[in-house]
Amino acid sequence: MKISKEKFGQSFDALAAEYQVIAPVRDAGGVSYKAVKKFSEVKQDYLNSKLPPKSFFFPQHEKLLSYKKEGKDVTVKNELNVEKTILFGIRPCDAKGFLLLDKVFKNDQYRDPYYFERRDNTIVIGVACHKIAPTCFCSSLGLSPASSAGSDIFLIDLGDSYQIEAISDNGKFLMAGLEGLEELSTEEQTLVDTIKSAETTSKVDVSTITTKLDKMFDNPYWDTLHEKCLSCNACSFSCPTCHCFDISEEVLKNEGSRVRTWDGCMAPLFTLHGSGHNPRDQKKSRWRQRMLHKFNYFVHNNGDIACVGCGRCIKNCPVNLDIRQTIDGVNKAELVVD
Amino acid sequence: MEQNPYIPITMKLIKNLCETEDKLVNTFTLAFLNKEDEENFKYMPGQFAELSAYGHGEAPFGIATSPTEPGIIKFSVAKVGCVSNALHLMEEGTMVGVRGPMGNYYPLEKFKGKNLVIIGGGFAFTTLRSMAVYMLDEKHRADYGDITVIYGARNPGLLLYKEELAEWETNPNINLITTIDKPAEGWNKHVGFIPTIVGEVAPSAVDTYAVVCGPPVMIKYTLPVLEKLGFTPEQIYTSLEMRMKCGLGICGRCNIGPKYVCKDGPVFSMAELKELPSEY
Amino acid sequence: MTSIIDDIRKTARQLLTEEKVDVVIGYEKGSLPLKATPCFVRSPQDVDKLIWDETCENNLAAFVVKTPGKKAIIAKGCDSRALMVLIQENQIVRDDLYIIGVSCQGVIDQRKIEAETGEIIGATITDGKISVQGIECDKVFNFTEVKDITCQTCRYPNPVLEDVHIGGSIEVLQQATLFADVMVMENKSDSERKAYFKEQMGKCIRCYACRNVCPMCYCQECFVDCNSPKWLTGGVDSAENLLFQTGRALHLAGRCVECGACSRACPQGVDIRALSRKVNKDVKEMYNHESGLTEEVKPALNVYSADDPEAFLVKE
Amino acid sequence: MSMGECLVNTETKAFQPKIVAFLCNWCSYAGADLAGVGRFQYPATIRTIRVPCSGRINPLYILKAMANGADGVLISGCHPGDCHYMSGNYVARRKFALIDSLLKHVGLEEGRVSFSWVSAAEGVRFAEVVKGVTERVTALGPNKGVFKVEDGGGTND
Repeated sequence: MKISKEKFGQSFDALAAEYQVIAPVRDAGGVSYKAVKKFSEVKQDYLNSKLPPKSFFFPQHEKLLSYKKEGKDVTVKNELNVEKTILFGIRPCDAKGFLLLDKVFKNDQYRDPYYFERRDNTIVIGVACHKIAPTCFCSSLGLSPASSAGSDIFLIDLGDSYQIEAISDNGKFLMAGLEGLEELSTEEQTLVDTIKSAETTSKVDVSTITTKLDKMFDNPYWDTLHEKCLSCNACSFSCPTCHCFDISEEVLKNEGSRVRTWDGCMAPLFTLHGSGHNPRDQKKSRWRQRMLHKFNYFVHNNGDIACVGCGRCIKNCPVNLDIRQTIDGVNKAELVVD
Repeated sequence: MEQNPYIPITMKLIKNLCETEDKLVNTFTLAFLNKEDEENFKYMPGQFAELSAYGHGEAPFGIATSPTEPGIIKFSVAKVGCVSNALHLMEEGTMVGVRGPMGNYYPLEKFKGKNLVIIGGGFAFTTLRSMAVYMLDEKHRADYGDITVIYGARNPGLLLYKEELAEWETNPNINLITTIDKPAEGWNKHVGFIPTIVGEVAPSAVDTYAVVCGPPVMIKYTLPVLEKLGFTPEQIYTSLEMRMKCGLGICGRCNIGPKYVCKDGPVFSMAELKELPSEY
Repeated sequence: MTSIIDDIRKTARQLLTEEKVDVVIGYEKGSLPLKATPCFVRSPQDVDKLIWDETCENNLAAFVVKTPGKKAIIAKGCDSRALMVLIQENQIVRDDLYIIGVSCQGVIDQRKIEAETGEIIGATITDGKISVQGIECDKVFNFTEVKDITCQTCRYPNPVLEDVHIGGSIEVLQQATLFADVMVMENKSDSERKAYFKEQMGKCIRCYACRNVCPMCYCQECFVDCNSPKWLTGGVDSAENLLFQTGRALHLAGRCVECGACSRACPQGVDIRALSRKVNKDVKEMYNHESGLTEEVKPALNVYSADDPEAFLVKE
Repeated sequence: MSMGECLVNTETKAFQPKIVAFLCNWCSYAGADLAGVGRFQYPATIRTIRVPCSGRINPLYILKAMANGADGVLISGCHPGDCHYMSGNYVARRKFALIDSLLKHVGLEEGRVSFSWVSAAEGVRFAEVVKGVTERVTALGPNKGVFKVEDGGGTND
């Protein structure tokens, strides 16, 4: 099915009254996802946002609870407030990132209510990529510039209209309310097929990386890989699947709150014990952790590689430590037999 | 709404007791405010909880009491950081937050019908105390064979739970061996490092499990002694420490390989640890 | 350029072959167009990786403190100033360091190119012309058009401290007014400046790339990581980000060598330089000090004079 | 919190600024003391933090005070030449000049942060300084400055 952008825009504007609608907009130095009221505000032609949209489910800084101390007493208040939201214009890599984060924030014992309250109250409208950046490598990770995994509704831009497809029940529900759905013409169908068959130019081979990494914890490959790394968190903070966080207290006088903030495994303080012992005190072990977590541990725990090939970490690394080269390096590394 | 695992229950600090002569370890006794909280807080020896000192933060500590001691839970905590400092200074009667119980526990089902050797060093004795008390309970004592506790500290003043230890000395249901690193005045029990004493006591490995908790260096030198005595890695358990924040297996810092110490641990057998990278 | 690269490689090969150093810290070609990446060469066979051009944007002095052993480093003017400050502050042992000085024309600011061409797919540099194939369009730039803003006003393109110099030296640009960029900012109204910094700080995600890339930021425990006292929360609002950036700029007062690495490293394009440039201007005007030029002149905040300006005092 | 606070009249609606005063132990703190002993009137707006020397003042003290909602900051040490530690205030003076200039540059209002030298004998002058600082901060109104953390995300520590 397809829908003209005009009709779609009308429905979009109507939905914006009911939902908080987040969409890509142009701002200083790039494209970011921001709350919009009108379809006309939405940036149409963009590669991808500078930062991943994970922050709408997992904000960089969020209050978990607040409290007030009076004498020896304390009253604690849950700070979980959620709005019904539509995330519009999500790229396939980021939508897949949501599916991976779902696996993190829910495990065999716990379910993170802050993440899932937002997740459950959000409809994701994905849009296929038309342009492919040189740092994109999603085709190597089971995705493509037009894969719909993780979206509730998936759109392909056809110029004046969108090819529209409902992926989930939520998507079907929303799509049922849309007016002006039409069938695709033959030419349009051909265009859709072309877009769907597109692949990223940059590729890596991750077919055997998980099993290879099983045997690589003590490999000398890690000895030099990390040297130029600065231990900043530019990669982690711009990654759609990185999810590590810190919990800390913000308090003034007798009132305060407990907040969680993004944290990252690149910082040495991340694992520092109270005793002073630090299991990952070396850059080497932290880089190894980053690779192993994404390409090995995550696979063992959740059945999937925790990388979606969005390329943001490549683009943002101040020293050009390219994860694609690291993957190649792992593939080429000689196993040490002991 | 579903239960929010980030929201602590409120408990009252009813006793803040200094345990050691260096004044670095205090035992906090916390009382449940209502029956409902207590019923929801079902725990087993070896589990831990996140203790909140509101205004300072939250930190994970092993539970030192046994589920056979109703109404309260205790933590013995060394003063090392911002949360533990605040707890040490806290007046009795203050409300604190507790999230938990978290993590796995000592495999008490597996231990049934077996002898136990419990080896502890310094203030890492907390969850071991929990286990010993649990097994000594009249409802459970018959489930286990001989219980030997080997507990050491640098000097007599640093041993935790001194009154309880004195009681165990005369209790026929438990064989307590205490040791200190160097001879001290008035000390007539063992003198020597834990590994040496374990070698001297030489518990039989037949039908026996060993549980070892203590500083890394103690564990490192005790393991070979146990091996020599015939303990297999499957027969040796330990409880690990890691920096933790969420306690739910999400925040990502306490992992050893694919395992999260907060959720999949803190109790591991040596056999399990051998399968994991040595990053702890 | 080619002869400079050959000379760098030759020098590096000689140093490694004669075992004068354990490692040569230099640049190799990066994985992205117009991007060089730091490299650590440990054997003479690998010296051919080393390159030198307008893409060598990192300040390699940042790696010196943490790299053990005897090392050689390729140093531009700003890198050498950073090394000078590090030596003054006793962070590096001069005898363990061999400085291969190279005069620098300036480095490319990729953001300027991408603003016109979109993501860069491919690029070549020949004779001061940069031909870029972009995702939006292709374009040929003159190097001067896309030179990093820091390099445009650079007054020390030639290394101030070196053991060997490679290539020619570069004529220093004579500027009618120093710190013209800061003056533009100063001449704006209070509310304009406030709005500008609020917008800039709003972009910061506190990844600390700026801090970690800075050769002068070597504190064992940075104030942002300190948990007692806790100067900062993990919050990312523009007020706290400004506290971080201002605190950092003040800690760099009289030490910042104006390499601009912080601004180039920022994934969010925050104008971090605007703060340090202001401090540098004040230091120059009030105390006539520029950091890292000679070993003898002590950093501005380590010394004082009886008649230092005190116009800032209250009038009562 | 220190002295002063109990004197704040919460009944009147008039804005009473809170000003954090970092005073050096040897001169300005003694000057404040003298102002008290001599009963020289000055507004009860300052919360004093005694520091060993003005040279001990870290720029972060000032920034953090602003972040945590102080309406103003006053910093005072010995007059140049009178430092108990010989040169602490000379070194501090260089820092202060840079701090003052940078804070204005990033948009903090003039008068929020004040620097002064007050000796142990200058009780009257101390009162004058506090009066002046209070007037200027009162005129500026509550701290909505560039460093004020809006969501109350400050920290006690």
